[in-house]
Amino acid sequence: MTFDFTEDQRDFAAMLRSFFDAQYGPDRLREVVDHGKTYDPTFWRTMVDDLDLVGLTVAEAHGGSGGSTVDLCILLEEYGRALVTSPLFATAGLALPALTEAGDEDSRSRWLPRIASGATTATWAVLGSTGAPDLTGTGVQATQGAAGWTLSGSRSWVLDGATADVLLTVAGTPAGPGLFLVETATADGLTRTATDALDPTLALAEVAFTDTPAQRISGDHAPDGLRRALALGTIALAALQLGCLSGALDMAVSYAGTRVQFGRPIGSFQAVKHRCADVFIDTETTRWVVFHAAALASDPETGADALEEAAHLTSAYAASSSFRAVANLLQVLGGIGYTWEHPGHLYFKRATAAARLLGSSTHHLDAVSAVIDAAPSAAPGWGASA
Amino acid sequence: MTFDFTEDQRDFAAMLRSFFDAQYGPDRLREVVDHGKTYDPTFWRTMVDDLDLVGLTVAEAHGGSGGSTVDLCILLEEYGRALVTSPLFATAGLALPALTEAGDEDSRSRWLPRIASGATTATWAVLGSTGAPDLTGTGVQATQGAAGWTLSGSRSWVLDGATADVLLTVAGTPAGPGLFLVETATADGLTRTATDALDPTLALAEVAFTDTPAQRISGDHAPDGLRRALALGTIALAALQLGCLSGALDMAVSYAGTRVQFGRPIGSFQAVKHRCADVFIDTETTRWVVFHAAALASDPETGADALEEAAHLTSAYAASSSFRAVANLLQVLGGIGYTWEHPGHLYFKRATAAARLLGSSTHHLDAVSAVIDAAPSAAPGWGASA
Amino acid sequence: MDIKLSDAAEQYRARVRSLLAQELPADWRGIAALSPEEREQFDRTWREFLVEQSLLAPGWPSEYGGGGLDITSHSVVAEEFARAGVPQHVLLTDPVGMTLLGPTVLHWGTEAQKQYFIPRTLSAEIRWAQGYSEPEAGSDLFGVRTRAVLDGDEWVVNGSKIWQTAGAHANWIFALVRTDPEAPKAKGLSFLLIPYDQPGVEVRAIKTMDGGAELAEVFFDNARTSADNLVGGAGNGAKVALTLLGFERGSGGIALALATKLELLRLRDAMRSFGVDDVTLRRRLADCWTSVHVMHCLALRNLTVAASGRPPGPESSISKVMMSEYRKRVTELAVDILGPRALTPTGMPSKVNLGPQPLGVDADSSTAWVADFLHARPGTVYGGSSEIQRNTIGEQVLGLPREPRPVPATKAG
Amino acid sequence: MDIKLSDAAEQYRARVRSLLAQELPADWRGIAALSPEEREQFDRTWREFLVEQSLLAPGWPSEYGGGGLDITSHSVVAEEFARAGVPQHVLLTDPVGMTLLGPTVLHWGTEAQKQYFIPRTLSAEIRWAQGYSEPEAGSDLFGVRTRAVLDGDEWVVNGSKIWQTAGAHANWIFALVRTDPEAPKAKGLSFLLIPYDQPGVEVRAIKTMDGGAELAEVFFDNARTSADNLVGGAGNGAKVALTLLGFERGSGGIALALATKLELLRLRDAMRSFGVDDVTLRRRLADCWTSVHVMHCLALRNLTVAASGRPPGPESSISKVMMSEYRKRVTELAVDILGPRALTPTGMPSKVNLGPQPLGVDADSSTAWVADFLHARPGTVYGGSSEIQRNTIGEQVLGLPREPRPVPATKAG
Repeated sequence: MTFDFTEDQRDFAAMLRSFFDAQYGPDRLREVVDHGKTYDPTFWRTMVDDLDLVGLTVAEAHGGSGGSTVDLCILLEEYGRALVTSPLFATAGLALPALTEAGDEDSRSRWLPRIASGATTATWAVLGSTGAPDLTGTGVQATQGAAGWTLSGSRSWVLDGATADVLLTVAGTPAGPGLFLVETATADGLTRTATDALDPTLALAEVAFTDTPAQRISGDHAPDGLRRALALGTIALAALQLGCLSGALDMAVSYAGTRVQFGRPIGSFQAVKHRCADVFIDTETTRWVVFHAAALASDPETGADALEEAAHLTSAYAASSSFRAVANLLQVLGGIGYTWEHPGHLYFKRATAAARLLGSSTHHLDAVSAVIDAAPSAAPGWGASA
Repeated sequence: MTFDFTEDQRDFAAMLRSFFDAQYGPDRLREVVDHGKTYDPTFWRTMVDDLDLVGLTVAEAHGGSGGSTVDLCILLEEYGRALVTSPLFATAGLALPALTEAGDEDSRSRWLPRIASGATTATWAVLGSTGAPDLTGTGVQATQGAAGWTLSGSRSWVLDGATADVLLTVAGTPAGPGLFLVETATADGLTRTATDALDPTLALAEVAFTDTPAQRISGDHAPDGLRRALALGTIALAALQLGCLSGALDMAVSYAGTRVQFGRPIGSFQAVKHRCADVFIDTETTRWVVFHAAALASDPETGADALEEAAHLTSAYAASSSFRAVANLLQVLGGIGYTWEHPGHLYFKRATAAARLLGSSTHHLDAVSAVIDAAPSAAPGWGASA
Repeated sequence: MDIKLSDAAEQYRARVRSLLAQELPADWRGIAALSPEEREQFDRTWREFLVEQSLLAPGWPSEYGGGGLDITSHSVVAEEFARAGVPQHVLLTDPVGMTLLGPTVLHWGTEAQKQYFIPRTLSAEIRWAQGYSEPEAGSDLFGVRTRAVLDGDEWVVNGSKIWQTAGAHANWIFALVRTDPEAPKAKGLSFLLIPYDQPGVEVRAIKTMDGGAELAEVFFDNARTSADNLVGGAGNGAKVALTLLGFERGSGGIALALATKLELLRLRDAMRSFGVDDVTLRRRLADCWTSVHVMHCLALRNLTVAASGRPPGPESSISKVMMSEYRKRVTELAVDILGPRALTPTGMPSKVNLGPQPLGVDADSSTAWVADFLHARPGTVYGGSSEIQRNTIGEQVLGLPREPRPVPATKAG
Repeated sequence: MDIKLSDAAEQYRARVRSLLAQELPADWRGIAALSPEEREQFDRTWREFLVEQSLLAPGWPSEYGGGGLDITSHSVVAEEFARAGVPQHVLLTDPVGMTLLGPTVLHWGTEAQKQYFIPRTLSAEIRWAQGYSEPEAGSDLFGVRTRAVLDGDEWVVNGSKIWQTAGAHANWIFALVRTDPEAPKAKGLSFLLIPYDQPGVEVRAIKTMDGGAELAEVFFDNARTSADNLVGGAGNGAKVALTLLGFERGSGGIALALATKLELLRLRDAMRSFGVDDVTLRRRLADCWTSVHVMHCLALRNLTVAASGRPPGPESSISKVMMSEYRKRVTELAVDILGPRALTPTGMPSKVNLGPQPLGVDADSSTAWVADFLHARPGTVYGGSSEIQRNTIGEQVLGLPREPRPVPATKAG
């Protein structure tokens, strides 16, 4: 048991930190935020070509680096901290797990190399109309015709839905739900509408399918695979939220240590100091919860149930800890934090948005509640609980 | 509109404060708390004979002082602040409203003078088995026989249930619920068992009825009258809770101003100062909420619906504000506050207990929720909402 | 203890209602339901109507164009306007002029100042911005550095002020400035009125986190104003400023509690519209309703104190803390009710930044709810942060000792 | 990043399990299910068993009677004991001896001190009380006033110590005392071992708010102890004390998280037993379950750091704050689940004060839940209040500036 990062992982994190600091500074962030840009293809190529980030967790056989979920979470923490806007999270955090865990061999062979190379961006349209993840294909129906499968229905709140080259979604069929893939450049009957977003660094879209040609890509292991994939996506999202916490912590502490009011740095006032301490507590605890889940996910022996439970616990905690932290950040920053110019509000919006991207914290808490209901009693006989 | 106390009311409050300070100091409190005494009949006579406190709200025609609910709440704030143990709250806060609002003329003429004179103590066994007030007589059945009514069933958590001379409760009859009165000294088939109580200053009992002779005392106006009576009891309880807040505030501020740590009075530390400020906010807001409800209750034009709504709002708020305040009090007091010797824990226990005596705060919140559901929409047409 | 308004006040309420019924169209749904074009036209005629009826500043003495009403009647006006969904203040700068500057000049000003500034504030010839905060002195009200030096019969002002609500719509600013650099911190301040229209004043809009630009920053570079434009006497600025903050409360509390209740009904309607029916959300809504009731009770109490003529105590910090913390709570509830809809706001935009939306905003406009969610955040910072309010309560009300001051000369600790 | 224990540790776990299975009766339901008489008998043989098996102090070097285990195996022992519902510490004074005094003497003591005190602590010939806090110095650890003056080859001690857990059951106390009144605050302290059995020591039980009397106050009136009984060198008391506080964490974290989880299952069973099924309560239970998971993750992390031999950082303040705030939260949930049953506690009494009840307490004992509710309150005060922990994090971890110190000579501000 060594619940710690390896030397390589520390180096990787440090490299990412300095890369994003150097390449994704305030100016580039401003450009995205002020001009509503979705993402910068040049920067995307840098992330993909120079650092091979999108293929981080893709198997080497498929052209990736064969990294673990722990590696992915290290990446996403730093990526989230830098508030980068790009298809990286949708592609590597959502679509890749779906493809890898629930896709059949053919589709994996076909798509993983393209995605790992950065040539193809992807997303997974996962939310149902109530805002909870839809693994039963309620919102989209798939029909098999002479020319193959077509989809009808719609998905809302699709991350990078307007730009992704490949779009995955679960659709219902008479034989049960399956995972389907749509090539957005060529598909007929596909409408993709970019929507205003609370978080200007997350590009969302409405996607409507009208007899849209699609490939059914889920193999036999799909039902379990989809649950695993959703759990992995949820853990990846928590790593993004962790980035938000990490950024908020540094920003709050740095401001509290330098801003002078009443003749003292405000961080010397207990009210401010204790807020900063709370942000630290939230950040540190979230970090080890996220990486605990990532370590579970990186272990092939972990079953789908255990992974799902970890994902729900992690998500429920990260949603509340990150919101507390960004709220504390804004209170520490005072007036300056409410200006558009200052990046503080971006963390606030990110934390708010992330807590809704893969189901609300109530959704996750209710899932935890079901786990508690199913747990055996501790009381009768000590041997039983061993 | 003058939302303020009259000069007389201020004098009354000041008189009560100095009376309780002088007559119910730490020694007498200790005696009750350390030796599990229910109450001191001598002190009871002082309250009744010298100050006429129990008959405060009884009409002058029935031998009382004809005071208003506002007067009663002034009394109960000070009484609660002093943590007095006596049958005053059960008698004047619970039983008198039930008798006055729901009793028929005969029973009022018979019992109000005895109660006002202090000769007879009374209580209202109001909670049903789930802990919510039972106005439908679910837990106790009344049967009319040749010799009159008898009761069967039981009531838990009856304040002063083991000592009260007269016990009121709502019991079910084939024709609907009615209010019944049991004379405890003479009633057959009555079992009264004093129970250990979380709050050592509140004496609770289990009461079991087995064909217990009882008088049906509710008149025709009983259904509405019982709702009014319960609302009045709930407002009275909130005044008791306000006393808890008021006591906690003074205790916290006085300790914070004098206890020195790290070379400074701890009240100079923001963490402690802000806690005290929060206790002040909770106390002041609760005070005006309680007396707003008391003023409504003192106005004969206030309907049962409006009174009930005010009671639910007041109780929901007082439950949370008083718990916040006593929790803050204990944190300000530090180690000394956890000792039996220090009275701080008595406020903590009182706030905890009071929030359960007439239904949980969830019970009251759900009632508020029903009010919101029934409220007309504000949107269409400004004239409609006028 | 009487919580009912007097018969006179209720009769006045009836008068206001019938006045509104006459003036407003039959299909009136609230100011926020108007289209931008309708709104522009409405605002013009509505402000004229208010001035004519002496309802723009109901509490000012009638000799200066006010309504001459006592505070209770003033409160009734505000309440009925909120209930009808019509604005009491029309221009973005009106709240500053009517609730801050006007009362201050009326209380502290010379007769000449009253004669000059009050009618022009009512006519909107002069539109005010507030100038208290500075970039380096946010919560530290008396740490201002903007300096004014008398040069003949004019003050010459250098420095800057920040966080002016509607500051870009104003043409005058009242500013707390340091006129005596030798005096101790709070003693060297004065309250100065400065016109925008001169080369030494520059106004820059501040874009805020919600994407709007209602706030401004004002820079003074040898800006000049007449020596006559100092209010309350040189060195008296701290006292004037504190009175001014006291004016913020009193007459508007009951109307605000009502507006906050109407907002909750809109939130309930939003739940219905979205088909959201969750026990936890319902209880949180009920808890908010409870808080609104608390604020209503506090407002009644504050009105009583104000009507009695007693000076506002630091207890008014309670209302500030309660309301600003409440606005965070209720808007967090709103975005939780929105659920995923909060991610992609759609529908009617919000109409105001500093409080509940007026009547006429669609219940299912996620755009408006999300805007409210963002607008609520700075509430615990501006106008004295929650920390400052708690210090005030702790020290001025409860008498708890202050913190040790840092040793000024050398670096402390 | 590997969150699984090594094969060796898992094999050791299997050994502990089979040892427990052999030792415990087949119908074992947990220590708390025993009657007082059964308990008394069990405790006697169980402590002997633990000493024999070197499981009373698994981490101490075997040369002094410890188990010689690494911290991971030690953690496994604690976890399996919690799972089986058997105590790791038997006497009320054992936690102080095993987790505080023992490690301190082993780390800082002379060979003679180790030889003398360690075996006697294991045999319970010496039973320890902790002597840090004083009536006038609660949170201010280094503000202690109890003084010790060397008189020949003995220290003469005057003053008092307070809040000794199980203090009336001890016969020695280790105390932080001022041995150099001239030195600055923290520099003049020393760590001294003092026997009870002398006229100069008086022990008084403190009755606590739950009605129990587990705490004590110890008074020294010219109490004497050998000059040899000073640990870690004169003037080194602050350093010794801080190391000691560090010993509190590490090996027990995972077991504590497990015990906390078992407590939640008992609370779930209580809901079932009471027929309480409310969505809000269920979600609060789930939220607690989430917190327990957080504490489990933190414990794994702390174990890794401890196993690596790195010194415990002030990050351990996190665990303290989390756990003490959690205990308030979970016990408030428990009394809300009890509803009116909290008013009149009935059923089996609670067995421990400082944490979740061991296995065997009836789920529907409202007496035990209410006791836990009361026991949770001081958690955010003793062992360094939540305020002190947040100061520590703010200043020592985040590097935020300290508060200005009061001017010592005259009354400040």
